[in-house]
Amino acid sequence: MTDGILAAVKTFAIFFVVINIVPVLIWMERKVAAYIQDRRGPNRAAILGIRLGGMIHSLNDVIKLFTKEDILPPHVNKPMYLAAPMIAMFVATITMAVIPFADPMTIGGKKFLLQIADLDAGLLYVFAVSSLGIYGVLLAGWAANNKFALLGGLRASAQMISYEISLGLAVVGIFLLAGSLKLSDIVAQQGSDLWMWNIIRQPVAFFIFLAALFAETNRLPFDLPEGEAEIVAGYHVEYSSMKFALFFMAEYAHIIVGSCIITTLFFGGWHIPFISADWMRANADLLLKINWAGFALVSILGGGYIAKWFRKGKYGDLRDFEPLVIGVPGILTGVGLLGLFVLFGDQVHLTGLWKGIFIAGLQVSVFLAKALFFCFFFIWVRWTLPRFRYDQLMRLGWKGMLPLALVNILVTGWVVLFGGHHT
Amino acid sequence: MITLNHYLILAALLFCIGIFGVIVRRNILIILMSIELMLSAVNLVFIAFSRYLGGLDGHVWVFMVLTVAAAEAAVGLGIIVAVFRNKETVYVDEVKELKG
Amino acid sequence: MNPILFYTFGGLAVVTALLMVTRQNPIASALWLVVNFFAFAALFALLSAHFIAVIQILLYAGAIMVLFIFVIMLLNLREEEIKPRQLQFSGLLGGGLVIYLIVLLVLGLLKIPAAPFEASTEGFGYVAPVGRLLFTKYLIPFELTSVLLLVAIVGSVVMGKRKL
Amino acid sequence: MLDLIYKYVSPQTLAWLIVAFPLAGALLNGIHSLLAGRFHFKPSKVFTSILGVGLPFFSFAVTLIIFATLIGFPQGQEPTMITGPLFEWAATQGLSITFGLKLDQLSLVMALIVTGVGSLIHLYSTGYMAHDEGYARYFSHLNLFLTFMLLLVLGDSLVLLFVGWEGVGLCSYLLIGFWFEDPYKAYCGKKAFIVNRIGDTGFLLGMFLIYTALAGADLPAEQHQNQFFNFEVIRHFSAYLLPAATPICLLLFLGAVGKSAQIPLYVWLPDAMAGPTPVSALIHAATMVTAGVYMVARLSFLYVMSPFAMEVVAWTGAITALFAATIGLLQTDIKKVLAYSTISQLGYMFLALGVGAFSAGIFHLMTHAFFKALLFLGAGSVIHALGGEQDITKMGGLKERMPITCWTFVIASAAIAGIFPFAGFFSKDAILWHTFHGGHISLWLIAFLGAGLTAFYMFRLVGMVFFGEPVMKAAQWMKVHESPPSMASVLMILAVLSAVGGWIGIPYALGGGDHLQEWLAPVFAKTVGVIEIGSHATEIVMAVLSLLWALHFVILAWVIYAQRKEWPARMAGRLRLLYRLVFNKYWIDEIYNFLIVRPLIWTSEKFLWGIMDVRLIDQFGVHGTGRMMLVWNRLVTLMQTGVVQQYLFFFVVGVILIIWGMLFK
Repeated sequence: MTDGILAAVKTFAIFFVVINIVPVLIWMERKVAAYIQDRRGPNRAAILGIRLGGMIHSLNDVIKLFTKEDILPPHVNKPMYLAAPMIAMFVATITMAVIPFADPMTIGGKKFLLQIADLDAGLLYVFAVSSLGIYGVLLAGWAANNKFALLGGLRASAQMISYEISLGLAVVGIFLLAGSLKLSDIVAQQGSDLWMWNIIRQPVAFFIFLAALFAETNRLPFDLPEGEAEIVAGYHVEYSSMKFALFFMAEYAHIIVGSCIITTLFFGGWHIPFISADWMRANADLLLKINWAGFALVSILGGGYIAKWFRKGKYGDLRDFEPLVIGVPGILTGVGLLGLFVLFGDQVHLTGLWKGIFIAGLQVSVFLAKALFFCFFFIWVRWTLPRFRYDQLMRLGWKGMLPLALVNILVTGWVVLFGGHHT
Repeated sequence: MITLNHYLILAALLFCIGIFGVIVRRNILIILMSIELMLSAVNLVFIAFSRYLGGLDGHVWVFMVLTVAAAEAAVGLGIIVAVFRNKETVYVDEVKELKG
Repeated sequence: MNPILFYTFGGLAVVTALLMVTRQNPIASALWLVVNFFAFAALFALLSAHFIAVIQILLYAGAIMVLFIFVIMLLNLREEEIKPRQLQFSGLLGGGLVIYLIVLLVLGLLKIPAAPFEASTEGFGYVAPVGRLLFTKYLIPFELTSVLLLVAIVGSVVMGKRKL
Repeated sequence: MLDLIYKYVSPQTLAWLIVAFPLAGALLNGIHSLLAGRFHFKPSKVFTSILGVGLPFFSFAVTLIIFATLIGFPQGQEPTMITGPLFEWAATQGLSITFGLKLDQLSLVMALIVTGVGSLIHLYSTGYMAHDEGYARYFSHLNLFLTFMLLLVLGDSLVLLFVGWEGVGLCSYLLIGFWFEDPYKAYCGKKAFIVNRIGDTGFLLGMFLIYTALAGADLPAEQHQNQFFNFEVIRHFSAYLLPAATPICLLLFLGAVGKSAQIPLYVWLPDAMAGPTPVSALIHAATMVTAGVYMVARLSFLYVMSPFAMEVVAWTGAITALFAATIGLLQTDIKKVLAYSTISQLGYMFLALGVGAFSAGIFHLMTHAFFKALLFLGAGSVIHALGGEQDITKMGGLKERMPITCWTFVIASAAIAGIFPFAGFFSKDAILWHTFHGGHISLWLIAFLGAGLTAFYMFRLVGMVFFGEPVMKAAQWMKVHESPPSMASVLMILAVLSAVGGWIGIPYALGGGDHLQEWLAPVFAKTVGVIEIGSHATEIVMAVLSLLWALHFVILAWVIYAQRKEWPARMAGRLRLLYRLVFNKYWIDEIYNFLIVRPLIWTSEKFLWGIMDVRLIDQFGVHGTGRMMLVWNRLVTLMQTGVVQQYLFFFVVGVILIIWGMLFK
């Protein structure tokens, strides 16, 4: 029974994290796009003059989408029209179930996984679920009863079927090396040694996987299902308000999930390069101190940097005080932390549960940092590369990546067979 | 308590529903889907017996069945598309070219 | 072996199967079949066949059914029109026959003494043991399936081409 | 020398080479000939000659090596070499047939004759057939014949013997009908084949009888290993064949009668003269026709178990000897005379076998091979010289134009007539002596009379062909020429053999060592009346008597046909009826024609073809099957509606029935 509750808590926590990263990603997308295009990006929406660099815009969007009129066009196939966005969002988030965020904690002699389910066929589960992602798009396109939507849906399904093969074949090399489909095993096999990470050992697989993942998430340069210049907005052209929001969120959820998977498969998961989990456990106090002091220093310096922006009369209203509102509490926090560190730094000893939580927190942070970098990478690519033509897309998928993935499997197989990497 | 018999009866039910679909429906796609349903019902029997007997051979055979199902779907859909291209129909009672 | 889970998913499987064969709209049929396959996967998982459960979803729900829906969309099929009268009769006959078959089968299966499951061993149904079996005892059938797949690929390509 | 050879090859391999060489020749020449026909080029004569003649000579050389090896065996040790089975040829539950060779004294003597005389005739053929279209085909057939003949004599089982037996029959057919454009010659080939089949039926039945007798007897399996046709096995278990010995021997002898042209199946041999003359010499005089003799000698242990069968063999041989000799008296075709002479001589061999003098029979077989080959080749030389003329009444005085042919022919004739010291004297004398000594006085009388007639018709032939005045026109006379060296040399070699070939069998009575008899003795079963050595005086008297008897006929023939040419016509006029009877060969062919051939053809055409085949088989069998198919087809097509669902419907009905059966049985 406790297991059930624990699983529910974990599920909720992870879902919560994903849902909350989505607005951040949206903000990130806008900002990155703006800087790549040499402009400022969103900076109008504010709460009491606090704009948080435009992050309030995302909040605004959320409120807008929630409160918008929910239109149900008369010509649609109602049950499927309604089901499609739910499927999309559902599928996008459940992949997170098998992603290991940190080393298993041991609480009271009991193992506590920072992962909802450590499936034996975890990697297969990832593919099984990601292959279901097509349904949302396909149904949305079909149920809308609109030729642009249908074209978008067909394009999406063809594209996803095609790239799913490369996606799957790319990682065959990885589980040949790991000897397991369990994601925790794959992470453990990579370890904290940078040279054992799959990005080093399977670079070809990484690039294939990355490209296929772009196609799976329907992101540029593979966003043909929603190519607005050609088919208006593709499969979700008939959707509005929260139903559209679900598609929108699903896309970003996909990005997050994809980043997490890449991190897990190729970048050692929650491992910190050259610092093993055992070492971390042994030197938890030192790490805590470094973090403590570091965080305090960063807070002071960051707060000071932001507070320096304050200039009276810039806007002539509340917005003038924004740097102070953000910067001063930062400085104060930093000073407080530093003071605490000087006073009690020597006396702090992490033990038992606290130690576990600290280590896990550290690992989760590392994991999230890596994942967020890939989220950024997704956005970066989107605003850098142009869109493929449909035939180019298919040629790349079937004639380029698929054979390459097969060759990669072959070479990896040889290496495993003759290189003595048997597990 | 759930015994092997429960699973067998369930599989029999599902299999018969599949048969029903094949016999009654005119749409060849649905017939094909019903066949997939029948195959899955058989798989259920395999798995149930495998669990009952404690060996993994049933799993292997399910694996084979799945392969066959995939091949069948690919070829079957290819045929359907070809037939539709020529006859503009997917209803089996309108495709009787093999009549003796 | 949780009875609640079994009856839930078993019932779901039967209901969705029935819905699948009775829907007029082929897309609806296909979607109900997808749900049905999820129920199957759950039943497999109940029987500790996790690998097969995942494969069931990956292959059936993720690949085969997508193909079906894709084809239905490609052919732009709408709801099936009501059958001609004599076909209705034959459908009725077939339905009766199948119901009779079900009755017979259930009767027959009820006659068999109940066979309870034993506790499953650790690692039962994992990928590695199944894979090991595939590459040792069933190596030749396994390799032959590759031939089957090749034949299927060639066959579908040939049929898909308008002109060779 | 031998050691040097056996350093590199085993005796077994050598034994196989004996058969393999001619086979290679046959295949290569056959392919050569076929390719030539297919791609329209002229077959290379040089290639054909080198292969076709060289390979038989190699085979002969190998046989000689093995012969030398066996001769060198120490005393008391039986010089038998059985090569291990090359492969298992056929295997069933109760029967296993292996492909192996058996080289013992008997088969080796036969192999020497076959390869030796055969090689010489091959050589001769290069001259005789030089201008023929089917040169390559001819040598291919001839080599194939050698292969089968060697298989026949060397095979270690009855089945292998039968293979060779049929194989030589096939080659005989091919070579008799070699000039198949001529319908008569093709007919002759067919006749030989069919008559032989009658005998073969008996042979097969005999084999089956042996199998049933042995397989039904519950013998220890490790001793026979199901190889019921192996000679060793048959010999080892011959006691089990005792109850069936008489039918087996008679049936097998029927085969021998067919193959060796004895009464009543001799009719094919005279017609076999339609083939090229070297073929007649090789197949229809020296080798193939003696296969029956070889077979009976090989199975001597069986024959001695059935006195009745021995009687039959002896009487058949004796009557054939006399009967054929009388026909030979009046023939005018040079080859026909020799053909009947062959039949007659084969009769002598069977007589010898029948009275239990197996080695005497083989001895005569050997000498006969030498002089009869020589006679035929001489006749061939004459025919060659005269441009195809075969009628002896149109010849005469050829001594002048072709001396070598003439004198070698005379030597051969003397040999066959039994003139001392030529080969035939010893062998024929051995037969006569054994017949007499075995107490078969009436047989001896017949044989003695036949021997006289032999001398008569042979010298009639010599006289009419080579002596006296030439009857042909001068222009033609000038064209007659001696044969080319390739032919003449063969004639001379054979003449030497005919002259001295009998010396290895000089009996003790005449101061010889009877080497052949000694050499062959272990192979043969002992007959009931064992010949004692001791009454040398009687033997010498008999020999002198037969010599005088033969000489008397020689001189008679000489006088009549070389000096007084009008006498025969006068004699014919006086004994008109008898003359016509003998001249027309007792109308045997006509009788057969009337009694067997015509009824058979009538039955085939009217009944088997007209009623059985057309009415019954065609109507009910062939067309009936088709009609039945149509009827069924109509019924079955009713079920094929093309609606898959109906099929499944019926399928479900079937399943329901099965479950019903399982539930409520």
